[in-house]
Amino acid sequence: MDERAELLKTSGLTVRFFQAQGLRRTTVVPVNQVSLSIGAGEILGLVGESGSGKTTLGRTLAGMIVASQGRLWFNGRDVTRLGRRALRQYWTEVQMIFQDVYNALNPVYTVEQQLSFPISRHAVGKDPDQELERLLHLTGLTPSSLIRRRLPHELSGGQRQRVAIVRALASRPRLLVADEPVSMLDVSLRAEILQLLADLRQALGLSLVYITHDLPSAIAICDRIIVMYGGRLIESAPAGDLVKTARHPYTARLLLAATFDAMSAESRPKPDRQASGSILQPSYRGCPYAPRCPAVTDICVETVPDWIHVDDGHVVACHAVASGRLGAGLPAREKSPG
Amino acid sequence: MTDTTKPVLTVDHATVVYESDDGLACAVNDISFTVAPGQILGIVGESGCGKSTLAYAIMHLLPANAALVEGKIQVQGVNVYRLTEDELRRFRWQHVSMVFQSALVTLNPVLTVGHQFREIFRIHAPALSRGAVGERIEELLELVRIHPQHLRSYPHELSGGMRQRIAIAMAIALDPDLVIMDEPTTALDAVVQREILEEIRRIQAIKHFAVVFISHDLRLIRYISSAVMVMYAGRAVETGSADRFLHPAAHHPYTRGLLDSLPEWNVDRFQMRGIPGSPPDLAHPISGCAFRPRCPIARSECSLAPPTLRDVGAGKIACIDVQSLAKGNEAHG
Amino acid sequence: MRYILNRFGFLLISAWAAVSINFVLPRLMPGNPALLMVSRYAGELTPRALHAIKLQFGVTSAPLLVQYWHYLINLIHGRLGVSLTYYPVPVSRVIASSLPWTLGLAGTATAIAAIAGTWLGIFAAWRRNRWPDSILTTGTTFTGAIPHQWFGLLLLLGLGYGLHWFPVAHAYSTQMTPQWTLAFAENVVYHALLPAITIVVPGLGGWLLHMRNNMMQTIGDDYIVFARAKGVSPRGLMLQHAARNALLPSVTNFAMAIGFVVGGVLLVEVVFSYPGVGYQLFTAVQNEDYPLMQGLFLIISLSVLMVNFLVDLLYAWLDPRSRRVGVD
Amino acid sequence: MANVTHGASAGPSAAANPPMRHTQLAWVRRLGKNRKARVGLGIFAAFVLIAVLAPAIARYNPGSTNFPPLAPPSAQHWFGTTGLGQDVYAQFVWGTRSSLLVGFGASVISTVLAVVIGMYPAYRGGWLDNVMATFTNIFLVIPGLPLMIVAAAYVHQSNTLTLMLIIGLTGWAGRARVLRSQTLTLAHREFVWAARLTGASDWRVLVREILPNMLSLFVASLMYGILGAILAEAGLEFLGLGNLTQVSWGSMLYWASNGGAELNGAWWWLLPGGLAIALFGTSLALMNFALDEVTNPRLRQPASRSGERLARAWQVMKGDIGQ
Repeated sequence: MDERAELLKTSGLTVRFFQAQGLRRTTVVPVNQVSLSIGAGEILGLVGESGSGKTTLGRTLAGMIVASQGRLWFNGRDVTRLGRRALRQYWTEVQMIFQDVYNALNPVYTVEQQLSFPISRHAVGKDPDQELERLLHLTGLTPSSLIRRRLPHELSGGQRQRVAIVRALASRPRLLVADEPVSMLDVSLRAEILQLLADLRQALGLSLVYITHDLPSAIAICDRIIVMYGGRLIESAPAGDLVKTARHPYTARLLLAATFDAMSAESRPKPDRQASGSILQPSYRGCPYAPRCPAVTDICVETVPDWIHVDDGHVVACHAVASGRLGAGLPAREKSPG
Repeated sequence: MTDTTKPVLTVDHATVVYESDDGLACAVNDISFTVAPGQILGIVGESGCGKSTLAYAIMHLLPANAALVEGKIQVQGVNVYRLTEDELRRFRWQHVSMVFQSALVTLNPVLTVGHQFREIFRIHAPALSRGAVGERIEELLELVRIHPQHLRSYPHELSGGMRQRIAIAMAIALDPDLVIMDEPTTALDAVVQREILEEIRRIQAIKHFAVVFISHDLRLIRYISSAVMVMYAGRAVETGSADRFLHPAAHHPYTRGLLDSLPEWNVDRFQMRGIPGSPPDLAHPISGCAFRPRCPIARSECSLAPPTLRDVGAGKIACIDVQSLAKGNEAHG
Repeated sequence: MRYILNRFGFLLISAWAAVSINFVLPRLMPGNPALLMVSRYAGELTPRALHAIKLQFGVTSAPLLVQYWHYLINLIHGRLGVSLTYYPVPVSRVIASSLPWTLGLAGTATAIAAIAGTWLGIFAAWRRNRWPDSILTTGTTFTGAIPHQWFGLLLLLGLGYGLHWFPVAHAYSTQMTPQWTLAFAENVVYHALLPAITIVVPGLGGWLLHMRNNMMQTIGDDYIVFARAKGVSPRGLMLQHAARNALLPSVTNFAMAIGFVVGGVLLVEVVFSYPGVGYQLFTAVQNEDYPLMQGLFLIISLSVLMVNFLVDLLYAWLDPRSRRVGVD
Repeated sequence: MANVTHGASAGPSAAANPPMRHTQLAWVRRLGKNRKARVGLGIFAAFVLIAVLAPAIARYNPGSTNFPPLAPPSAQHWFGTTGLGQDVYAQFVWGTRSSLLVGFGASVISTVLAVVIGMYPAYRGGWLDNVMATFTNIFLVIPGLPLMIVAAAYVHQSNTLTLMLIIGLTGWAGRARVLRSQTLTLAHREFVWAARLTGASDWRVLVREILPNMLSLFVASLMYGILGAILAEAGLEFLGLGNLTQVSWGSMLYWASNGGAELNGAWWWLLPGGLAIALFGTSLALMNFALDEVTNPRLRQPASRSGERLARAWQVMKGDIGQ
């Protein structure tokens, strides 16, 4: 579709955590063999439920977590095994927007104090005050003279997130990783923050990774969407295509849940009868969705499915699709909401 | 047994204030409504609009820094604020129970699920034998499709969806007339959220209890409810049947904004819009209509007095300009 | 299992640390006090005993590592040297005769303080911000700051020498001989009462305030509201639902509390001439009996480490959640 | 550094020293209204005043043995005299000075250690944190007073400085653990990560982002340090391991006990030293308690409803906003 220059690329990225629970100690793999790339100026959606590893993946991309395995290239440079100093340089090139807007700002500083350091540090050769003013206006934080003096607890959730966005923009990043940036905000405020992020791409030529469990919002603002389940990527497609021709049973399920359409019996997943987490263990060998997949067969629990190219820029990892048991165009849409 | 004509829940001019470091705030302001037996009433609004406070007020479970200062709340004709502490303990759960936002924080982390389940019967049906209680619990778990083996589990060993199913089973353990559900699916993922909603609908169809379903998400509300109340800054700004929110109708500007905020299917994309401005600050109320700073059709008269609910077709709207809202909508077709 | 091994590993490491501190301290101090001691006892001790002490305190030309090695070997065989005060009784024998007294006194008094304090803490939280709570919290804020030795002396002055209600020293009457009879047991308990009160009263406050604040923290949790909605009685809420959760931080607090307890017990033993390890430590300090002092320090430390190890296991058993997460 | 130049209200000086200016440190203001804090601070200030003014208010030389021994309190000797004929009041006043000195000194030493060993490694994480956490836990479980006793016994006659060092160097572990766990929770807060991602150095993040958010804990740590140090000093003095040539609350108890004050019923000799420790300790504990109360809203929740009061307040408010 579009030929963007590649900004970030990973290959076989894997993160392992250990977990000591009670008297047992277990290892989990929240990010498992992830290979993806992000183009310059692209908005990539990373969609999955909690526990799918999307947050861990996002933080690994931002350099906050060091991968246990695999490679991560940013702008052609391998950043997987950077030293502390070089890592700090990388941090300023990639910025995070966090989900928890109540912890996103230091509670003891005013907006201006929060922002003065990153701005004066990165606005080389510019008047930091003008730069601050410019960014406040860019993110719709007006009247800026009033906002500057506010403490975080005097701001609304939406305003806090905007301040966090200004702080991220201050270091002039190439890539913004937004981890559920609106899920703690009211429905009525979400659209504007998302729109702001989308607009910033246009205005500043940023790349954006939008991490969410809310598929519709990802479809609304992303160029391309990657669906994640159990630490693995399972489907990747241009946002428009995904809606029409979702192939993976889990993606189809996500779409159904989002549209409030009636559910057919065959696409209904098995309820989660066991505590989640077993699919995250290193000993698990099969497709992560197999325990809940309505189209599960023997092979699904034995081997991880390979990527299948189904369309232009659309790939899926599913045994059922590979064997032709699941066709395209699933599910049939009956009515549109709203 | 249950009188099908008398309402299960009557909320009559209820006003709840609470005290915080910022001062006094009125979280529920002069709200009245009734819920008929077997009816599902959805209450929708942004965070801080007072919808959860209202739920806690109905349960007579307000925290110590909050109180119902005006009005009356009756469940099955009984004023819950006239009961003694002891009577109230027996009345709650027997007649009105509640499902909270997240079962992870409402189930005691150091007691097993079974222990917390049996406790209900130990308190409300002490005469029931241990075996009979066990059977009853298994029946309930069957209903929410949880294997009885999980009675031995601790809450943290179960997934979010399972915990919420268990919370629902606990809520209907004594066959209450009314179940308050305060954002019961908000903490869950889209897929699980959808499953739980269907579960609630299915069980409600079997058991016929009335539900007050609270959410910030109008999509859920109109999916599950038969009637809807929209709250803003502690007040009801619109009420009506769920149909009104699915099909073109006259709406309060705030409701209109909420409807517009839902991701909307358009050609091959979802589209989203929002309501500009910030949610109201209950500790620093403004005069007149609380929505006017964000309202596209606000006029100077809006600051005079808060508008009251007035009839508009099948619903009620609290807006100074009800007539033109109704007309405007007719013009829209 | 892994957790037990982990805690056991920590027990070993900390025991090794205590042992090493014991080795390093006399060699670290300026002016070599051990040398002074050796010269002072030169006439009184046999040359062999003197040589052993020289070895023990590093007054030799042997390399430090060799000294350390010999020190460890001696420890493993339970050879802690010979007490100078009770010469020629070995240190291990002195400890063996005094340790039971301390364990008995400190164990009972601590258990009473912990249990009573915790219960009072629950009670204060239940009646929070009313007069019983105010009295308990302000009262124990004061008692918690009382130095043990002072309180012991006051009790002695008033109830011992003044009113003659209680014996003023020792663990049992000097005219009795230790034996397994009821009369002797009574006598022991009678002698232990004042020391025990002296340990319990200042210790109570810490447990009470800690439990009270934990309870208050817990009472705000959602599951308490949920349990209340279910119809759990106020009493059940406090005891079944809140107290159990609030108890967990109290258990972890034990590691910090026990240091205070041990310090208090030592001072109380000195005040009441109670023949436990604390009193022996005091005697050793006064007589500059370094071998005894070191042996006592080691045994006190190891006992505390052991208790902490057991408390850790108790915690893991009490809290089904206790978990840690990290990058592998 | 920040170099923001505009407007009168927010010049560079304000940016350099921000926290105290703003309402987020509301706990400082709420502390002023808290009764426990006021009482605690009052007692505390009184003791500090006594320590500072000791030469002016002591009336007699504390070491002078020129007075009749074991005299009960009188107009000449407010607190009576010791078995050696010293003025107990003079001893109390001068003892306050040296006890507070040891308390503050040792607390500063141990708090610095607690911060360095507890906070920095926790923020850095990795092997350094593992090693330091284990080190802290070891020090935590090795009983403090016996360790101090052994150390002090080797030192022989301690002076004030060695006493401070012995107490300070052995008494940091508990607070290091508390500071560590708080640092751990803060270090993974979003705003701390955000600051790191903007390129702030480790020390900048620690000092500017984390420390201001645990100021109350830091103050509490300092106060616990003082209380612990004074009790430890009293313990060591009581065992004859302190600096017995200098009068302090602890040495007063030592001499009272050695001189048989309890035997002779000389309560006036016994009372002041211990009571001073208990009162001073209470003042610290009260301030700490108040600090807990104002920083943790859950400790302020009342047991009973305040329905009627709220109803009255509501009527007033309704009148105000004209509804």
